Amino acid sequence: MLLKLEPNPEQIKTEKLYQQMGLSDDEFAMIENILGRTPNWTETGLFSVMWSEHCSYKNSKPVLKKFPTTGERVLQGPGEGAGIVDIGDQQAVVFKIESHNHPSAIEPYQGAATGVGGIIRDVFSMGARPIALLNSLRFGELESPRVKYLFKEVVAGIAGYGNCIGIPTVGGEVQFDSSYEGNPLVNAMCVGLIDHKDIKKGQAHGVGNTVMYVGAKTGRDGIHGATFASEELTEQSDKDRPAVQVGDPFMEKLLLEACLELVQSDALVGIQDMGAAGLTSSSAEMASKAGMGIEMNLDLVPQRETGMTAYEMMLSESQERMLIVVKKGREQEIVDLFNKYNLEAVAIGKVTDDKRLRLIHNGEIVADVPVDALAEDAPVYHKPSKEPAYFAEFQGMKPEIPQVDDLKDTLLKLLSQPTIASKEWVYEQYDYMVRTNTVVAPGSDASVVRIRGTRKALAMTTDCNSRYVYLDPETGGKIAVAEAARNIVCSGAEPLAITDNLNFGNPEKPEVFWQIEKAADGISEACRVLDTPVIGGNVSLYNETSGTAIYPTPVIGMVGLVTDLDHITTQHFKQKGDLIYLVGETKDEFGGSELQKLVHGRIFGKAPELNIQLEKERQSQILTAIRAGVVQSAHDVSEGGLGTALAECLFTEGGLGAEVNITGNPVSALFSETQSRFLLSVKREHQAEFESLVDAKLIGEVNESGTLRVMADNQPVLEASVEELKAAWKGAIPCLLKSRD
Amino acid sequence: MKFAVIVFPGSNCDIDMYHAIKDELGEEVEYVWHDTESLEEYDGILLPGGFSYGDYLRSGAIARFSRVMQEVVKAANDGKPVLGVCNGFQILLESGLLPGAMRRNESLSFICKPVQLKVENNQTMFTGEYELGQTITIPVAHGEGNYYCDKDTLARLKANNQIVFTYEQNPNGSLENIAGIINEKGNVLGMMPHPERAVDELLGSADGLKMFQSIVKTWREAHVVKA
Amino acid sequence: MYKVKVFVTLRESVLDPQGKAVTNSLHSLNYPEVADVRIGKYMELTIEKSDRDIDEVVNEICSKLLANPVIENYRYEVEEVVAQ
Amino acid sequence: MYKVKVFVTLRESVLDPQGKAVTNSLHSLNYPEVADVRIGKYMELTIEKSDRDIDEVVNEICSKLLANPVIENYRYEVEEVVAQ
Ligand SMILES: Nc1ncnc2c1ncn2[C@@H]1O[C@H](COP(=O)(O)OP(=O)(O)O)[C@@H](O)[C@H]1O
Ligand SMILES: [Mg+2]
Repeated sequence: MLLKLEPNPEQIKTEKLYQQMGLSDDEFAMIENILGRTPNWTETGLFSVMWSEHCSYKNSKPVLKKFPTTGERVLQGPGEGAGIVDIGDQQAVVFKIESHNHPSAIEPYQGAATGVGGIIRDVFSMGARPIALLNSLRFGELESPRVKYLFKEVVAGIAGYGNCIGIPTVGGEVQFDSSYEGNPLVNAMCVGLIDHKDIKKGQAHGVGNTVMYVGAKTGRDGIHGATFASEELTEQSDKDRPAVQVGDPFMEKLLLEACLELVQSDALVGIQDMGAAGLTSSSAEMASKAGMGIEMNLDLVPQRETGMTAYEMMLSESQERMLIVVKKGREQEIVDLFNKYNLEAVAIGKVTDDKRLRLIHNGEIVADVPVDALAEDAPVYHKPSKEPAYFAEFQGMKPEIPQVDDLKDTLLKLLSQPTIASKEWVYEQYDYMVRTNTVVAPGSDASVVRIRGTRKALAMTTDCNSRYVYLDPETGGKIAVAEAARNIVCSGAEPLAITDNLNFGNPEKPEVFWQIEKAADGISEACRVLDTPVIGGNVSLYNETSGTAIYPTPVIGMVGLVTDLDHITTQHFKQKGDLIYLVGETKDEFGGSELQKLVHGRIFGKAPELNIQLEKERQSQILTAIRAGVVQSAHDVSEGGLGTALAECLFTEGGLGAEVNITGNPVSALFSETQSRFLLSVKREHQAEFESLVDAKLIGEVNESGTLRVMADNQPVLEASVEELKAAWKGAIPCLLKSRD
Repeated sequence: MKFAVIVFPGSNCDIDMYHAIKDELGEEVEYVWHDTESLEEYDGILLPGGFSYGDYLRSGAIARFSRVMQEVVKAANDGKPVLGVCNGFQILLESGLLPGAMRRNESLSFICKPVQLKVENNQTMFTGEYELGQTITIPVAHGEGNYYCDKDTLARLKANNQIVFTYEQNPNGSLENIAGIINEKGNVLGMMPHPERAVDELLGSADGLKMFQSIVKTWREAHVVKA
Repeated sequence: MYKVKVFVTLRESVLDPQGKAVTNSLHSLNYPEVADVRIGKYMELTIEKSDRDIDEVVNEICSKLLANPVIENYRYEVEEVVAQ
Repeated sequence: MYKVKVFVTLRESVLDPQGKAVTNSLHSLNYPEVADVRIGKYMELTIEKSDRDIDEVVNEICSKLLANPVIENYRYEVEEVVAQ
């Protein structure tokens, strides 16, 4: 068969072909220096993917260093497939978030689906049983046919993968803003459960141990820019063009069950998923982390297509594959185990002690490079950072209260903003109940999944208001963490830790890098004070459309522990006669608010302030009250202010209504987005005990009027039937999707 | 009474079915792999939901050829209760144990939510504990639950009182709001909604428990007489 | 070796939700001339020569697995190809 | 009036999980001679005559809606029919 023509080292160097793979002149010189010679095509490919931002964090490392990553409960921080936190009884929770923004912009269904598949593998590669999925999505305004298409397909892709594999998708968030028009964000988070004894690492220990390939065959999927570059050189035909990765959730379900069985075997030494940069990153990282080398014979790699080159095999991002290291001599057991699930397991190499990654193809050594150089020694860049002009301008603005003529009409409009509106259209497409542990389904603050056989449960959420982050990255970063924690606490759980997904624009722009740094500062401070270390995360940069960056969007995924099922609390009012309390005073804060956007069509000014110490005090008071059994419902006040929060508490069965009193400017009272506020309801008989535990202001009472009535100075200022509020809130997204393009 | 939960590659509600029987109903239950060659030792056969073989081609199309399906047919012929839920129902249709076929939901989207069902026939071994015409809350979670059959089949289903559950509000476009049907002999029931997800108030509803209790009651009565 | 093309279509009497949805969106994309769309499956099979008759094999495969006779019809085309 | 048949197939190097599952199933049903199955879509469109060129219309429809050019190819056949 005809071998494909690959450029030789000389050509790569003189024609600077490495640039098309994303390596700079300096980086290429470093590689030559490391190797003591010019790399060949395959080797250049290995370095290009391992030194990419995605794998090496070369631009973001200095920022990630800021994060607090340790804590009493942290069993595994950043550095493995996913982080792990102790939850007592020899059990632990494993979780991580990951982005698939760019693949989803190109092919939204498959991009989103494979994003879900990838994050699930990260979790079960630790030995954990995945128990829940969440996601955080951003799209342009829900107006153009393209945005509607992206939105529909992304949701369908997430549903398609998660439903088929049988892991409930229990929560997430979706926001719409024109800054995401051409560059949607698709972040997926997976939460798993593990017994301490089953924790596995991606490490290739033990000279002579066998490296095995398990799962789907390798094809030419997802070999990106690099292959496009080689196209002109080799005149590959259309059918060899790099292909979009297509997910096979059925295959992954089998792989998941087989790997969880494998974890119980003492023949297993190490396991890692083949995610980005597939075979290259999994082998180099496993060897490097263990201080070892790996030698692989690529002829043995299961291949889906004919005539694949070493370069293609090493860079392929075919899905549903894992690399494992097993004790020498025990290979057959592993093959049998995988065969039981109709899966392939093939020995393709061995662990060596020379700390090199050596690849053999067609009887020849096609690559021989130090593993640490690939996995550890990527250059680290301290990008220049510069405060953008807009920031000083926004900071200098006087607070203003947007002009509102009709409070009721404004509330109805706010409830039908797609960012606030009901996300039922989305989550009804997700099987959020499979495995019958979902106690709080999507639609309340955090979702709650019980742990069978115990009284414990896990609360989980993803959050980020990127408008605040844009106006003020440091404050916005803090708010993102605080808001996630509010959601966790309102559901009756104690926040444990976070995973973060840093979605930003091009870091080469000093103004964007400044946003990254400041947001990281804010996140770090909030995590320190709230005692929620960062146990892992993901960075996605270069999110831009025609030169304009998205709003900086550091998505926070947080997990909390419910120590007793009786503590589980939802946001909805429960019964007539319960007292309604507001925690926290309200200021005139409209910078980045929904009302500002609604009235002005854009956002400006200062982000709301956040006192993180105060936040912590309030959260712990509320959690104490919930655990004491004196809270009927708890909801944080966020986008759209108190008015929106009240309406959301009423969107439940039973014809409930409420009457509340407000003071001060009604527009601020109802729609300001001042932070650290909570809306609680309490049974009358618990009034005294509740008031002794929480600094809160009694503002009204739940009734059965089916109406929300807001009073100021004994005069009704807003009166609306819950039915009409609910119709606006529920109907908004389906209506926008149906409206003629 | 001893139940078998059949596990196909890609089943994913097997565990829910198992726990419903073991923890909530309190009966004996085992997982049975798709290549099993005998179901002799089981008194009731449960085909759970999920995505057998990824639901590729058509849901249930590949699973119906599993080795164990020959045994399921045998169990059905022997008069044992056979319950197929969601993907289990689709497999029963593909295998011909129940008439009709499934199309994609009218919305073309997967739909997951609690729905209200009307009990149309409480004279079966699966529904004896319900009142006739009772409304019960049971979740659905499917992408292909849009039931279809031809006119003659529909007439027969009606004539024999084989339509056991209907939707109060049709979520998927199903013919005549059909949510669950039974075979002529009365021992093979297929339904799209998931009774095994409705066995615990903590998760929203326990209305599905009566279905399993009905099966056990009928079985006990038969066996007390025999014994 | 044979290349077999199989066409699986919904029976006339069966309502096609997908086809209906596509027709509607074509209308809203301003193609009023599209009166109807029916969506089926198109499969390409590569079958090695064996001692079984190719038509027999294809008919069996189609009626057993590839099409569901309750709602679908099938037809196919066989082309013999010479392996290179 | 035209009857248009549209064939949508996955591009060659794109993974076809369905085809793979069907191939495996046919092997276990004892059809070892089936070497490969690729599954695509087959659509039958009824299109009224309009002043737009039929090929133009069909190509637009296919590339906009019926096929996803990132992972799929399409081809079609047009047949003119005389309405009865
Ligand atoms: N924003 C972040 N915050 C903290 N840790 C991070 C962040 N981004 C990445 N990490 C950590 O760096 C490690 C490598 O990340 P990544 O390359 O995304 O993992 P994978 O190889 O599973 O794709 C992971 O342990 C991850 O948790
Ligand atoms: Mg990964």
